[in-house]
Amino acid sequence: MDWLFFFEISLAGLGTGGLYALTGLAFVLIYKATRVINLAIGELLMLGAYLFFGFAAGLALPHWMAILLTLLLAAVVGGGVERLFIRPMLGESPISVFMLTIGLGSILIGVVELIWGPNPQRLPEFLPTTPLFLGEAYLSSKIAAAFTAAAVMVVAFVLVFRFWRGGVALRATASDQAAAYSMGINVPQVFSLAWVVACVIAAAAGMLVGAIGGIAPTMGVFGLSVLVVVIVGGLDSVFGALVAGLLIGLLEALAGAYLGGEYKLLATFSLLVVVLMLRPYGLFGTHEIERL
Amino acid sequence: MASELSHGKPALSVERITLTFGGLRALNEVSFDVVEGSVTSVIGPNGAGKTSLFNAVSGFYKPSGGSVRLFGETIDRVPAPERARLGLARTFQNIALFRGMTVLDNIKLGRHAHMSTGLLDALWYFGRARREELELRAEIERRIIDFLEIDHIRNAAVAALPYGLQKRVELARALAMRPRVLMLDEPVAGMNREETEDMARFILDVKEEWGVTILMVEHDMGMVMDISDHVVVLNFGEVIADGSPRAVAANPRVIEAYLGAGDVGDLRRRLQAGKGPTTGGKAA
Amino acid sequence: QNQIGSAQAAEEIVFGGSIPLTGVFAFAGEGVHAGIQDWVQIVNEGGGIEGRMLRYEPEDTAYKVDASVAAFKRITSQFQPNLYYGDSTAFSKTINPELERNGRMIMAGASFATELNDPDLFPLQFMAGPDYTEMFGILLRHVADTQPGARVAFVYSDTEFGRDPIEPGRERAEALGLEVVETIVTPPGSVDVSTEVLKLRRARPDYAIFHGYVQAPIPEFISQARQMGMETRFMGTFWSMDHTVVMGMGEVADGFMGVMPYRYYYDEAADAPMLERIREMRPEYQSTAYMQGFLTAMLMTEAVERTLAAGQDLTGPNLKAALNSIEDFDTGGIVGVPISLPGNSIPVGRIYQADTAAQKMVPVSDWIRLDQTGG
Amino acid sequence: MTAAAGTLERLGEPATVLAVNNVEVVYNHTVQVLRGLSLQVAEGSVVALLGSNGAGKTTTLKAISGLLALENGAITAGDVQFDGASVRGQAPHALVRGGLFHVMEGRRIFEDLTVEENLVAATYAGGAGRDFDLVYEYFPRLAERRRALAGYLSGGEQQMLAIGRALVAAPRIILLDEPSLGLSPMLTEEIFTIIARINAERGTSMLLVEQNAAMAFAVSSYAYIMETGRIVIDGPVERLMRDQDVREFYLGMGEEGAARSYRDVKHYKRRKRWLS
Amino acid sequence: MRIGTAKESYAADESLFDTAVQWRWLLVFFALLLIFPFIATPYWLFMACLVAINVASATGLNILTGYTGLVSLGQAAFMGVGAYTVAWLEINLGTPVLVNLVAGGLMAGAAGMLVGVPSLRVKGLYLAIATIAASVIFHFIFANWTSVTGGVSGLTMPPGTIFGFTLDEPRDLYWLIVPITVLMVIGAANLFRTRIGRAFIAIRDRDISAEVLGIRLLRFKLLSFALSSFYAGVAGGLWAYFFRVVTPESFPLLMSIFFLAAIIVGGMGSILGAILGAAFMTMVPEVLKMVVNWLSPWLPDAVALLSPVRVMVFGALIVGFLLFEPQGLAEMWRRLRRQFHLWPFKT
Ligand SMILES: Nc1ncnc2c1ncn2[C@@H]1O[C@H](COP(=O)(O)OP(=O)(O)OP(=O)(O)O)[C@@H](O)[C@H]1O
Ligand SMILES: Nc1ncnc2c1ncn2[C@@H]1O[C@H](COP(=O)(O)OP(=O)(O)OP(=O)(O)O)[C@@H](O)[C@H]1O
Ligand SMILES: [Mg+2]
Ligand SMILES: [Mg+2]
Repeated sequence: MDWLFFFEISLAGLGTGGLYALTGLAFVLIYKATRVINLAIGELLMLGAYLFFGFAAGLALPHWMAILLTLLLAAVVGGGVERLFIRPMLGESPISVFMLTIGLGSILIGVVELIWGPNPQRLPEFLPTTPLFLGEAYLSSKIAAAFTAAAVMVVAFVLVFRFWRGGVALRATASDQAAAYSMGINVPQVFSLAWVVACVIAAAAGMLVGAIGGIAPTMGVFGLSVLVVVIVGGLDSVFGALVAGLLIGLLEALAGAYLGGEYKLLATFSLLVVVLMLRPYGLFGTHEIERL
Repeated sequence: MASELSHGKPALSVERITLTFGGLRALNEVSFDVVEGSVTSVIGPNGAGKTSLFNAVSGFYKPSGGSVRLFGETIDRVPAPERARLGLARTFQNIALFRGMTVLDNIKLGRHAHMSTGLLDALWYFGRARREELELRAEIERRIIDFLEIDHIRNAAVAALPYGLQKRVELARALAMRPRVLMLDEPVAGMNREETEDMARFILDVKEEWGVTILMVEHDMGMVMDISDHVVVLNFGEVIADGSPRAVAANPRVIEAYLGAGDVGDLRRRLQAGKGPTTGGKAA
Repeated sequence: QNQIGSAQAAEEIVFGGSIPLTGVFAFAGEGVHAGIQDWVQIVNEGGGIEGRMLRYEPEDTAYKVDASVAAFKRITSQFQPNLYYGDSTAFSKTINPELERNGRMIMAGASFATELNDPDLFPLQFMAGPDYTEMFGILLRHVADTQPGARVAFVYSDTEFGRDPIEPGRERAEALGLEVVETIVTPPGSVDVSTEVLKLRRARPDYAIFHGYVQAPIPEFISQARQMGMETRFMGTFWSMDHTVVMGMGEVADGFMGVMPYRYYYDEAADAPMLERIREMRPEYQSTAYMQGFLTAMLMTEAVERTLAAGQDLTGPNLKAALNSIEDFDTGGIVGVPISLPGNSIPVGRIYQADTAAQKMVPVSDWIRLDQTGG
Repeated sequence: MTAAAGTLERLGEPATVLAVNNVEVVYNHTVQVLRGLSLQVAEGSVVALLGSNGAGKTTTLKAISGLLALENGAITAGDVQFDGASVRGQAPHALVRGGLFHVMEGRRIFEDLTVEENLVAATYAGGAGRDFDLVYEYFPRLAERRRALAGYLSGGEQQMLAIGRALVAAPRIILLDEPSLGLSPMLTEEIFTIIARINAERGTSMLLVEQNAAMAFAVSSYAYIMETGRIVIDGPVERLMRDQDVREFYLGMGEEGAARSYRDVKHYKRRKRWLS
Repeated sequence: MRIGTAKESYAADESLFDTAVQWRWLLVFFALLLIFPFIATPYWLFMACLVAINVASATGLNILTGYTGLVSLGQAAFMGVGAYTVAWLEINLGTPVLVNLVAGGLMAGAAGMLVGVPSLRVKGLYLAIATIAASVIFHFIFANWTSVTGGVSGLTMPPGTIFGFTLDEPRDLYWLIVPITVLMVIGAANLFRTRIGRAFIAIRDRDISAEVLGIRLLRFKLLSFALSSFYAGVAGGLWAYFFRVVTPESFPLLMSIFFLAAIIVGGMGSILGAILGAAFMTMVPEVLKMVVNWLSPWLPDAVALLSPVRVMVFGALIVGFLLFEPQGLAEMWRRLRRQFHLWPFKT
């Protein structure tokens, strides 16, 4: 066994895992507050990447400014989506809302194709490219940077949820909207907030993912892996998204390295099946209370 | 009257049932008999384990000890759906009607376990499936819909019905299950006096005209005391009293744990006198 | 309406197309679309073929087989096309029985799948270039010429497109005395390729050939490999060799090589009047997909011309026979050598290399012609 | 605020905290449920609202607290005034923060939050901050189960939690929808005692919807009885308790004045006078 | 509200179509189906067959998702199982078409049952995602079990023959596909008149109380999965005969999403809904394409320009229906009919 190789592979896997965790966070946030399974998360991520592309490459703004503007615009998009599409669906069945986000994803793809065309593009380099060596082990600096950014954000959110009463408001809203209203919780604001923050996070993830793999209107498929992550972690668990993100990243890397690329998806989805069989609500998800 | 019945054959016997949730012991060696042809009520404070008892009897929860007998046969290994087929029917504390169906379909569903239409019959429909459906329909109309006076809503969607009628539809569905023992979980909760009277009448009629044994959980003491033949009192998962309504109502432990002063007039006088309650907030 | 349609068809020669103008393959579709349009325009401006005008009837397919077939049905029921452009391997295979039954047209498309390069199974189809295996052959020939006994690795995507030439490519490499040290497959749509690069580093190949991608994840691959200090030379096949695609990879693309059956838009070779013409029609850069569409249309109309000249009916077999009769055909410089089409493909190509400083793809080999049967 | 209201009260007629004037409510643009309903709640008083199932009691409360919109219902005519200002156009959460707290039918506690988190959620209504001692003093049982998931509480405990949340919010008026639903006799008494105590000790006004008429009468000073969307009879509790129909249909007393047995009602039916 | 339909008997009340008018319309519809192949162009025949295949599959998904409440994103994969089974049988054994189709359905049904096993514990959207796992795993099998499935390049099969007729063109296949679809739809409609259908709906509305009422949850959930996948399998088999090339990429996740969209747009839990939805969603891209073509004289190169708009419109349709017509096309149809029936007073 080549341990150095194993170590390098694991590092790389954890790197991608960080991005999964970050995107998973955006997903969990929305689910926690609104009980919406947001299948458009991949497309929101793509939109973020394209916005950055538009600012940094199209308008040739300085990178920091492009990043800021991207996050800002993502917030606006998040708020808008919530206001226009999600809020009117209050009280509809989860399946309907779930489908709505699929429709939303399709709309976003169309919009991006209309503006930027269907071809894949490269983002301007804004992450460090000097190689990084941990001992002898190589780690792509981009991945390292992306991982760090992701880790910081995820940890920040774990803390926020532990110590801020807004976390309770979020869960209360998800549990029973009418009752949340009757507690004086500004439900629409909670909704908006969740979507705004989630879209900002997704956009951040999009920039990082785009910096590594380039951007294309189809890059939303990244969301598929994220879906596995949040299911394995538990749909409403921030901590679960973190753990599962890293776990899936690692598993994918190892499967890719030792079995071959065609086994990556198979491995993660098999893990998903196994986890669901053992723990139907993911590793850290809340059990639905079933009483008669 | 109660004493006569207590010598009858038990329709349902609960023997030393124990049920735990994690660390919580919801039922602890609970035993009692439900005499055939009686109305037996289970009362007890909230959280005493009454609904859990129902769930254990109907097979939704698996007790960790003890056994349940239905007409002498033990049914511990019988899964919930099969128990329904054996004649154990029930209603639910929080109405559990199927909101996407009409009243009629909800009632028909009660008969599910007794029907035999298979998949291929169902896909083809004409023939066996149709015959069975039509027979069922006729019987439901004749025996249940007329009896419970719900003919005007038979094609209504249950979700839009007022609470009282929903409870009645639940009863109708339970009756469609061809019950031999009917378990009612708080059948008159949320009803006013008048509606409670209607429900009491249905329950007595079901007992008398259909010969169905009734096991009921209810907090409305007026009704429980009036229509029960036998009362079992649960507290913290244990039977603390078991006997005729009159005996139970006089039992000091029951009064302490469950009934309280039971005198509204007194409460009113106390409050109006502005004395302020002295017992408020006391833990049970 | 139908009557008008058929009346027109008697006059016009219809060129139908199931073109992926949206979806994952849209970038190619757009180029092809423009290329065909331009050639049709050139022919029509020149008075058509024996006085008969060409009429191009494209329809978007979003790169979905059922949509492509639907487009085919609609175009064939409304017009009677003699020429058809299809968008994918699956479509080519699906429509093949229908083509034979219909018997009125020949078809080419965006697919260079090895499977289609079989005149017995696909008698009415062809491709305006080498099939994927032949592309590998050309690349490997070049490698064997420059560095005999070199170690090569194949990196391909886990799709039909990606897997197509891998097995025959391996045989081919061994025949040429090259050592295939690693084959790496990546799942479609994968973003992060760190683990694959690490794997590649262990194999230390002299050359790595990418296949089954357009752009992503090639640049990240190269960039990480460079960071690790790897000296490997990276190569690509047709669909990742477009100028915009390669230059879009940024700095890392410098030195990226690949096989290209056509000249690039900006090639100012003296023997390329047709490129001159294209540049006149479209002052901005046109992709290699454009060249592919353009050349496909050119070959098809050549077949029509030969058929009509021979006084034959425009049937599929006649057209295909005319196509196969093409020998040492001058493409106006789109391909740098005269071409022949004895079977279903044109196994000709050249190795180009990216020069990011000059923002050009520059040839590093001469035109390479594989012998036709050695696919 | 309570103290100020208290002084006002002593100065003369108690002020009206809540006034419902000729309200009509329609669900889904089609089903009319309230048909010109009016009622008042005076500052510091407990007012009962009775009526048979489906009469529209819950709807009335929702119309007041603004939760109607969530169920696709709307006030189509009339007005609700809280503290002199119309509630129409105000968001529900804003009303809550203004001191109007609605304890909804069926408890509606947050099942996957713990008991304590449920109370934390109620701090959004303004009120007492994060000090829940008062709640735990009124309901010691909640203190024992403060870390338990509220979904696993028994019915009575859940009802306590629902009222406990109102206590945290410290509102000026509480709308209580069937607080005794499913509670044991003793707990019912306990809950009503606490309701009376909250009212007495903190001056909180209450509008109480209840099926247990005897209990409701015990704690309130004024009562309204509604049928199919309008008030059919109202008055001070003392007077209503002498009304023959009320005694018969809500208190279950026979004509001769003694409590009637459920065994005897089997085939007995008389129409309510107010419906004829 | 129809005026003047007093039911004479319970049997009349229980029938699918309750008036003579409805029966008449139904007959007209069937007559249209009969003469359609003789008047339609190949394109419309092609579309009709495609619509019919999609209707069959959507009806199956509707049983599972619309009626039983189990969201599945594996419908395309089950179609794939059916298609591969049929293609393999046709190529290797040459068994009769109908046998192959039934085998395809059974195979898919078995696969569906397998996928349904977690449904007892895994609920709601967790289950939906688990079905994605199933489609990933099936895709892997399709792509890598080369000896049976032909690997990534898939299977190319000869046309089916039935009573000596070669099912070559849509014109012939129409007579295979449409009747089978009609039968399957009628079967589904019948199902919901019986105890089995009621049990499905009960599970959708509240599965735990259904159990106490005598419904065996596992059995009926698995039955629903099996039945729905059987429909998908037969539809996949028809698909195979129709396209005659079956590759792993023929049945992508997007196709499963398409079917889910179809039943939502049509109306979940409504037989008519699945029919309307599948037809609508199949035709919309085509109609859009026509619109684009009509526009092309005015908008130069409209095809290339307006194409992304189509992707948007696909999304906008789903979103629009959910926002403005959540009960779907079936409800619109019912409203229309009501108006028609009341106009001026009765028909
Ligand atoms: N599924 C469960 N998981 C954990 N605890 C439970 C569960 N079901 C019931 N309990 C607990 O068991 C105890 C008994 O509950 P049960 O519902 O049987 O009470 P009950 O007597 O019916 O009360 P009520 O009169 O309020 O309906 C309660 O403390 C409750 O919290
Ligand atoms: N969301 C809704 N949509 C349509 N109709 C409704 C809705 N909510 C209530 N209704 C109808 O309005 C009427 C009054 O309902 P409401 O809940 O206000 O009655 P209630 O007096 O509170 O009855 P209960 O004593 O059963 O609680 C009922 O007929 C009910 O069916
Ligand atoms: Mg209970
Ligand atoms: Mg109510």
